Amino acid sequence: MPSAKTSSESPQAADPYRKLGAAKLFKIHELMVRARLLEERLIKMSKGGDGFFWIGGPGEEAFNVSLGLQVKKGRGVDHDFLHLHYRSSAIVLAMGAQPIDSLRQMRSVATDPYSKGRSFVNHYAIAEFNIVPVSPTIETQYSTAIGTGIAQARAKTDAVTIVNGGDAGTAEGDFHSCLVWANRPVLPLPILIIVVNNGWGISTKGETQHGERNISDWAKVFPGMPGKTINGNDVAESWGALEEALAYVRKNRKPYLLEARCSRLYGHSSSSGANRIPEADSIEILESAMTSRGIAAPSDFAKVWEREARALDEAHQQVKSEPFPEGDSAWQDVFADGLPPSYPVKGGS
Amino acid sequence: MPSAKTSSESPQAADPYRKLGAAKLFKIHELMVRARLLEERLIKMSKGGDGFFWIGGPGEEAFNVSLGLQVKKGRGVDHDFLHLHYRSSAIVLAMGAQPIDSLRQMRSVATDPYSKGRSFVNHYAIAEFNIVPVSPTIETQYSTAIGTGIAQARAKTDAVTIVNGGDAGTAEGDFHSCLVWANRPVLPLPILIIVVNNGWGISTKGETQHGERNISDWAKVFPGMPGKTINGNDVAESWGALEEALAYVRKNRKPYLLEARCSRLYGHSSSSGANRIPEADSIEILESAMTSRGIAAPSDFAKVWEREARALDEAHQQVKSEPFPEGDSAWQDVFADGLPPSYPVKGGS
Amino acid sequence: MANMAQAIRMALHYGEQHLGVTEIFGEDVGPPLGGVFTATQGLERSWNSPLDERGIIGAALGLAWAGGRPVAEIQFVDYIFNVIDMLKLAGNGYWSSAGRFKTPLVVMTPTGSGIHGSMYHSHSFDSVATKLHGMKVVCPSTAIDAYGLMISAIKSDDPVLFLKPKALLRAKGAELIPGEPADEKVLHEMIDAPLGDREKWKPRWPELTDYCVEIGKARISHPGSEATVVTHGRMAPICLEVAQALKAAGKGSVEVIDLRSLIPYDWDAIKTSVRKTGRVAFVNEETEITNFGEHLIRRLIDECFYELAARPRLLAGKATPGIALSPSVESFIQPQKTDVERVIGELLADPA
Amino acid sequence: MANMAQAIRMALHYGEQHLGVTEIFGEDVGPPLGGVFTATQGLERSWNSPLDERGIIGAALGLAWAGGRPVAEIQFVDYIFNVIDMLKLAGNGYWSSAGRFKTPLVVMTPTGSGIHGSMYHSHSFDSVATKLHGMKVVCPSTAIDAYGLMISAIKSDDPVLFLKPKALLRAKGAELIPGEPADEKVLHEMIDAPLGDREKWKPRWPELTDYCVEIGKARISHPGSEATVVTHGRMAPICLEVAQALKAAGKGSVEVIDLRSLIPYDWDAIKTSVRKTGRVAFVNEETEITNFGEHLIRRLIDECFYELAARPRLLAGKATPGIALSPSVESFIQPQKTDVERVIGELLADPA
Ligand SMILES: Cc1ncc(C[n+]2csc(CCOP(=O)(O)OP(=O)(O)O)c2C)c(N)n1
Ligand SMILES: Cc1ncc(C[n+]2csc(CCOP(=O)(O)OP(=O)(O)O)c2C)c(N)n1
Ligand SMILES: [Mg+2]
Ligand SMILES: [Mg+2]
Repeated sequence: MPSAKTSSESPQAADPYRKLGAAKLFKIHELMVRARLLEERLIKMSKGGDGFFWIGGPGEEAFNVSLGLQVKKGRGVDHDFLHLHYRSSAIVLAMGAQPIDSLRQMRSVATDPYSKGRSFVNHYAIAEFNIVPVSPTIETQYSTAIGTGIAQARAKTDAVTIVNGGDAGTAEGDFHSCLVWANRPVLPLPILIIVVNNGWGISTKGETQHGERNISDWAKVFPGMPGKTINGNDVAESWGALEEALAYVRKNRKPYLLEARCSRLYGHSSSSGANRIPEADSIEILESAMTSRGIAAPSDFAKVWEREARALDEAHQQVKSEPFPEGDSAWQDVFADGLPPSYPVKGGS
Repeated sequence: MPSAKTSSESPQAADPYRKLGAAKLFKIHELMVRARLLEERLIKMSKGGDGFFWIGGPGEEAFNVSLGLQVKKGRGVDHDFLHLHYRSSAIVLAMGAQPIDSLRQMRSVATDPYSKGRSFVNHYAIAEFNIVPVSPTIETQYSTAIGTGIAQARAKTDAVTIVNGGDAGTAEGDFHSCLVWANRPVLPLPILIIVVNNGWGISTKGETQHGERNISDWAKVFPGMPGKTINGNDVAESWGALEEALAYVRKNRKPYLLEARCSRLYGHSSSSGANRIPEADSIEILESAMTSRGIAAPSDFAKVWEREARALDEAHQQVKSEPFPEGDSAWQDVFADGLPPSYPVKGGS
Repeated sequence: MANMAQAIRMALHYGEQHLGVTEIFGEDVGPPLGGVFTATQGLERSWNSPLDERGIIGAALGLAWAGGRPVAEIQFVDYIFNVIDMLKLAGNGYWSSAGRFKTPLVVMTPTGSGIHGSMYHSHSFDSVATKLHGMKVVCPSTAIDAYGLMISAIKSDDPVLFLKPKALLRAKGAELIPGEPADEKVLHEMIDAPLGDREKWKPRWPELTDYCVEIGKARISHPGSEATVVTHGRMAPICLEVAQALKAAGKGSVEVIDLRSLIPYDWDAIKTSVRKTGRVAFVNEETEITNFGEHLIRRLIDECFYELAARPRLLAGKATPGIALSPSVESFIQPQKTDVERVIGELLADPA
Repeated sequence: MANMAQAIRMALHYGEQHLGVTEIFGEDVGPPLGGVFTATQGLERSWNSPLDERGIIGAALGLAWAGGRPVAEIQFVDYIFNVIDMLKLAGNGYWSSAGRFKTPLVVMTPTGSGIHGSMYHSHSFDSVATKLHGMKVVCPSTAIDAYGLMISAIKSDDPVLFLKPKALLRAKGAELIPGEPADEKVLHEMIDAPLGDREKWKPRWPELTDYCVEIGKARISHPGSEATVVTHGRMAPICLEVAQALKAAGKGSVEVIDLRSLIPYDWDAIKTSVRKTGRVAFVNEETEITNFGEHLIRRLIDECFYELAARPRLLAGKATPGIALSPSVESFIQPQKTDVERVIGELLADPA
């Protein structure tokens, strides 16, 4: 009988870290380290003149890797669509993207597969993964998410749309549009609406501008819409919350609002110095959780950090040897059917 | 002692209509009739070629007159600011505007004080009453309300900002902006946020597009923010709700969200025919409430309808005798300090 | 003959039947109304959206990225100005993604003046539209061109902004649309929704065919040899009338070029005609400061300065803060037939 | 000398002290940052807004209607495109209200390229800005002009869009601002916030004076007799350098007109200079399709066609969907000094 069952469940088994299991924890750890080292390398490049502006996601690894690993990855409406922003590197790496491609975008070399040297680093566009073009315009991804959400609401599939962005951006009307459209009675949308709350918009403290107790409280407007706020610096909590939220959206074909509280470990961007800030570090938290449970020894982690650093060194060497784009590459990709012969191309007379 | 006091209160005194008192009810009735007859005249003019497009507020008289009479009327931050839309005629008449000026705007004669024949009817701009220019762009008034709200939050005054608009428009981001800014922890704003819910956006039923049970549920996002939904076709209920809401905002200098359910008695506009629609009629409701209580006899009402109709006939005759604007009046009011001598004015070569 | 609204409706029907259009949406686009100008009446895939332009364009972008060919409407171009940023995303998505993401969507919206629309139903949009680089922009002036351009727009893998001249949407065409019944009453019976209750109404569609007007190709609506008029939209039929009248009166041979597409525009057609006539006027109804016609004049100066027999002209709207409801003021602000007559007259009379 | 960011800051300080400016706001405009380019550091009335451009412009409109003189910032002009509708309301409010409501507000925003800003920190806005009829538009290229134009903008009863060239905000002026200490280190000590903790920091402001640059008046930054260059913003100092070099090398006498104001623009200054030189190039960094310089060329063709010794030129940006981060691609798309040299060279060499 149930009571027996419950009591038979050992405290160990109830522990969310043990539930995840050693293999998965090591996998997650490796990806978090990869993401962290990548961002730190990008910062170095930005400061060292090997590229320009940096913006990225150090601090969000626990939540973002947990998300990336649970995405139904692929192309087309039968796979999840992702509408991301500029702090999403760990999501994309967890899905299988290669760090070298981010180095390419940072150095804006011709081989940058995401933008041909046109966009800032961490502005992804990966058709094979349904990762739609990351736009620098804050919050517009919450409006474009409506469209892939509609396509998936029409299709017979369990695939969903996932949108993420920051806390300050929720002041924009696009966040409102996403909530209203996702809850349309005639066609609710299967969208996991994520807000990563790091407490800041550049230099502006969230609590000075936002009267909501939790950003997830916006779900209260819609009867039955789930809204939840979690600690996004904790792998187990993030994994569990994402598992629950994704399961809900896949099954019910309705929206779910998930707020993850995360650290912003190097400040806003290179414009604000990109120096390490004393905030909770999701990787330290994971490592101590694993060691304290005897799942791993410090030496295991050392190997990972070292291996990932070496791989990054090699990738960086490779990228330095790659050519920059030609000026007139600007004329590629203007129109899908090519540039019309009489299109003005001189920049004036 | 209180219990005695309560028990001494007769059911009569508890009746909200009696609380309002005969004099005020007659005043309200007269203004509602004036507003209704004005809108019906404007519709006639639109259909009769004595003007073009019509849009207005027949059906909203109970709520709008109750609002107009409770406005702290005047100019500057020590008086209420109103950010209205195109169904607000009864508010403006209750504040003391003259029907003839609406006929002028309908016929777009030079004497139209609100827009010099430039805008559609019911697009007011009355500086002496703090009625800021009514914009045809749905929902932008919820963003401009933020500004007068800030000015009044800074000032030592009990004056407030009042914004109103329709239900479908709440899907726009400006509604979101108003909610977020009005609840900024560093400077909450004294704004009465009104939404008149008539169940329609032109031809689109609200319940097909909006998952909120009540529009006033948007207040739930902000701890302690009052939100209320009322029957805006009923004078007593409207008056009481507005009294309570205005008192709250004046005293607490914080926002209040009030949703009024009202009829749309002639459809959306002249584009949809502007024919009478069988929905609850706020004037009939008031008249029967007054007669059933013996406050008035049908003959009292007849006199009002007749008097107001006659006044409108005279006003209309007057307006027909007034000139249309000259074409080059288009060059007035472009810049506050006049048109620069070399500004291009030829419309080309 | 079909009017422009009916022509667009038939093209959209063809699109949902044969070209994979699965979503046609916007404010009041679906039943019962079928669009404020009836351009989406009776379509299978048309639906009403929330009152939210940003959501509408966002939805179109997402649908295009998801492999669809959405057709979204902004109810009036006057209300498009809260979502220019997302139109720019539609235009630059292919470029910013290094050619990885195509954006096959159509945004259609009524443009221009001439319906006593006052300040917010009279706007033109050519200037901003032609700066959404990566976006194609079309603006028909006849029903048949509207039909052919809509089919091309749907087929295009690029985003296309389809500008519908408000004043011409109810204007009847002079040519039958392939498949259109000869008798317009028959067409009316078949595809126009009845007044009153439409619950049970279903349209009967004619057998339509795949007729395309190539995006980027102008149409010479009136051949001539002494002067060229380059125009589009509401001004196109007016320029045509004036050219016909001048010819009939033996007062001049004016070639009228109806651009039909603004981006890309048919530069070869313009250049060829101006080389022939040596005289040209550009006529559109947007305000005269930073006007698309001024771009064409500048380019003409670059490439044909020494071949011009007279200075090129622009006829456009006056740069007032808005267009007034009062007919006397609207006609003062916006170019009218008399203005076209004056400008062409001066152009023909200008001593070489 | 003060750089442009410091000059704007000093003008805003003068505004809050003497001109009734009570609200200076926008994203990261208040403490601790004081603006992404430090243009609002240390001001008494500056504050941080939510991340919401529509709320920012809405707030400015309401504040102006309530009798204030707000100065609102859009953090980068690249992010202004979700609120064009409300900028139009600012421009048309006086007209639509029959002259009953003035709109004395200033919207300032960094514009243009040249800071490796990639697709969304490199935008120009002249074309849309000059179509917000009723709105005045200024764009200084020097610190002293920025100071004087900001004071005029604050005093204006019309809405003023104040475009701050991103690439010039840290460029030092050549002239002292009235009241500015002669030693720029002293100024730095006085008004620049320290790095790190700024909790207790207070600026010490110099005694500033009421120095105005009239809106609508251009400045001849380099007199000349053989050709005219009309420019503004980021391109202005580049054109000046080229003119100085040509003069030094005895290769030509080029008059450079720095417009400073786009609406209203100083037509008399342009016309007078072109009548003198007979040759003119219009130089700006926005894309070449429907470009404000094309309006000026069109008007020049209207009024001075037969006085031109050579065809007028436009030098502008290429009409790509965006501006790329890669320096080689950005400099291909955006006009650079070598392009200015080429165009002026051709202009001077063009046989009359
Ligand atoms: C529409 C728009 N406005 C302003 C900006 C400039 N900007 C870039 S990031 C940022 C702050 C975003 O804060 P938040 O949404 O909390 O995300 P975070 O950076 O904290 O992850 C701002 C204002 C922008 N990119 N887009
Ligand atoms: C931004 C914008 N989009 C679209 C329109 C066209 N339009 C005018 S009224 C209206 C419906 C408004 O419905 P609601 O907000 O419920 O107000 P109601 O008319 O019902 O009072 C629409 C779509 C507009 N005026 N402005
Ligand atoms: Mg944040
Ligand atoms: Mg409604």
